[in-house]
Amino acid sequence: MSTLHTVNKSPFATQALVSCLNHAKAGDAVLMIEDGVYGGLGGTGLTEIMDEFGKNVSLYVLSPDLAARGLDPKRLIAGVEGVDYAGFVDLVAKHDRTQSWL
Amino acid sequence: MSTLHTVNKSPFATQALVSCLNHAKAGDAVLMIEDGVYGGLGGTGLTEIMDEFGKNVSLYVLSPDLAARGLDPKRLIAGVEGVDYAGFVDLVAKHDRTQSWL
Amino acid sequence: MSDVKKFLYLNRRAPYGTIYALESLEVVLIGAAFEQDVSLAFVDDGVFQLTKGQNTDGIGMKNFSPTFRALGDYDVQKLFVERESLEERGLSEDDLIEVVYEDEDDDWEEKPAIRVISRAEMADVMADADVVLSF
Amino acid sequence: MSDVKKFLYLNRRAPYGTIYALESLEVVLIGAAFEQDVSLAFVDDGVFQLTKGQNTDGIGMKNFSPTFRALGDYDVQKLFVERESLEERGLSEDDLIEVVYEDEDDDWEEKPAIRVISRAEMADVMADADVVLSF
Amino acid sequence: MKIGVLVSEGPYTHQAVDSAYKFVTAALAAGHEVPRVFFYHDGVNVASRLSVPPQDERHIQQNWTALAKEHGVDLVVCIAAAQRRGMLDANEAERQGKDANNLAEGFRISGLGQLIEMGIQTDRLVTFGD
Amino acid sequence: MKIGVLVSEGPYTHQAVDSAYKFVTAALAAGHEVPRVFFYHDGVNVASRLSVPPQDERHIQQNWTALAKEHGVDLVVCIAAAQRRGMLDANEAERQGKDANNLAEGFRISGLGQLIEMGIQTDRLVTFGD
Repeated sequence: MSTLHTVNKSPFATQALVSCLNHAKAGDAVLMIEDGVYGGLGGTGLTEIMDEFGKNVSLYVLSPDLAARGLDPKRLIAGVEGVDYAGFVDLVAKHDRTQSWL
Repeated sequence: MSTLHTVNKSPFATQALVSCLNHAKAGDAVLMIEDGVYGGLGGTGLTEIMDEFGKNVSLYVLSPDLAARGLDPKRLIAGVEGVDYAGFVDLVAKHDRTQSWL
Repeated sequence: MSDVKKFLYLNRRAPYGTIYALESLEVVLIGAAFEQDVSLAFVDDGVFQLTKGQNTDGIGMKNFSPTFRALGDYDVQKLFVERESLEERGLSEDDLIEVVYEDEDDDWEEKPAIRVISRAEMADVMADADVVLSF
Repeated sequence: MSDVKKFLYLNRRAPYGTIYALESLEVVLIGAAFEQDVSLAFVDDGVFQLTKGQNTDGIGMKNFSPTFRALGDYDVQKLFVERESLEERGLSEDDLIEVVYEDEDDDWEEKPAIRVISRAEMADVMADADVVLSF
Repeated sequence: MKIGVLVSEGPYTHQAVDSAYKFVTAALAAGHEVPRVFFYHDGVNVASRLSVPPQDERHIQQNWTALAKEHGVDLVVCIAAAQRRGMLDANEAERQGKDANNLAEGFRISGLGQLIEMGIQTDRLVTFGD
Repeated sequence: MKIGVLVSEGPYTHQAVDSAYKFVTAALAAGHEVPRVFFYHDGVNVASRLSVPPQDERHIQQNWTALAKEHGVDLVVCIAAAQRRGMLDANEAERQGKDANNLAEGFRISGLGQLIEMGIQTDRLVTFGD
């Protein structure tokens, strides 16, 4: 039993990503979409906390949203994986529930 | 020449209040309205930073918004003043420009 | 899977600044008729929805706080409030309204529906849900 | 007061997740015809509006990034970007698109319209405006 | 697998409804069923047939209407949220004494019970909002 | 003093338009002029005459219409934002080939130039948004 969490807000603008990570359990997945993809960026004040949570939780970004915002996947924190919409659907199917952090 | 800044978001949800305070100049006023009134609450992790900025900047909350949210004015950080909509209008007139931090 | 699903209503936003708190409550009231296992979670600014003494006369909006107190009559028995979210906002359980329900398994005794729990326990509540509706 | 006012367009939000960046740009383009003194400020997530290489093919939305590059043709000469906001997001000036204008006071030489300035300087820009439009 | 979708924000202003559209398209392409999409809060505004976006932008309402027609997805607009925001079908307009209506083909107005029912009858529920 | 007001969010969903209404009322009561309120982004949705809020809630559109009538405030809805979101007057509906319109009395549709003009002609400009 595990949860797919989705986050669609920039972590520089709102607390949604941090709150999500504080409630995610080992084995859960966090998919960053829309403005949420900025959460995957390396070299920011958030990188350390993301590295820490990444040990227990699988971290994903929605690649089309990353590309729209002009961010090269090379900028992503190590361990953050890009998926397309089909991959999003697979993550929804694979986990027992989806929880949106709006 | 001075500015009235308005903030309408909870400081626990978004970065708007902190960003506003980081750009306000001595002699400016910050009016917290709508969900922004939570920024006036004492006894939180934000109290220290508010105390610090309160030395140079006048801090206000919109009282009708505070009452709507069930917050007693006694809970406000020392130095934060309540105003009604008429007081809001006076602040707009008194300062040279109004800048909204949305 | 049994016929009854566990519905979790996740409330993370303050009241009045946006309509989400009010329209979430409308879903809960309608949903109560479906005889599912219903829980409400109040996390982050969502805890502000339950503060005592809300008075909206000055802003021209409807005060929907009393509707929370009526939830017990709709047999909604579980309002989970996160302790850390309260503390970060300088609040305690005393600042919250009372919501009670009558426990049919215990001679219809009135019991509090609001349960202040830790963040870790809140994570367990979330992980136990079949359907999470976020507002 | 002179006939010309200083208009400041304040952009604090990322592109695409919401429409504010696009609709702000629409105001700037219309406003350019009014011959006022126009400045654009990019603060907080607003700096993301100017990143190079935006490609919206995968999300079905229009890429409006090229419109920023056309601002120079509308005689919009001042796009102020806050250095601290860039740094907090792991970005540098190299990550931003180029916007140029032709300086009529300097033999129509092409000059960069984007100026990366400190937070303190940004506060000065804000305090110098007559009208601030926030998006 | 049966996947239900909740859309909580309006068209153009937030990306939510675009994300939902891409997601539903991908789910159908992967062989899943999407029996219903429920529009709540400002999401009800997606259903306006009066929308006239610029020629070079996507037409959000028409895309959903076409999707509903092609794949039989039930597009339900919450009646309470719709009334507040001025989204009416012909019946509702008559009942409320209004002289016009604006609901597009492929959408229907119904109650919040349809959202709960979707939660009960689907295997997954995904929310797109602000 | 002349005060201009920009409203950037729609009715009921965000408090912004309620705050703006209270502010304008207070400004007029204090003897200031509010020559114009400009509705942009989702703010254009305030102008729908099809809105039917619950009986025990404020009627946002009707309150603005009454304010405009009583105090001569010019309520301007941005045409570009309005077209995207399906807010049309009779002329626009005809021009766009739409079979209905929904703009309420007291509001008029015009261009973004009216926002800039408001900025130029007023002493203060106050924005209410999200």
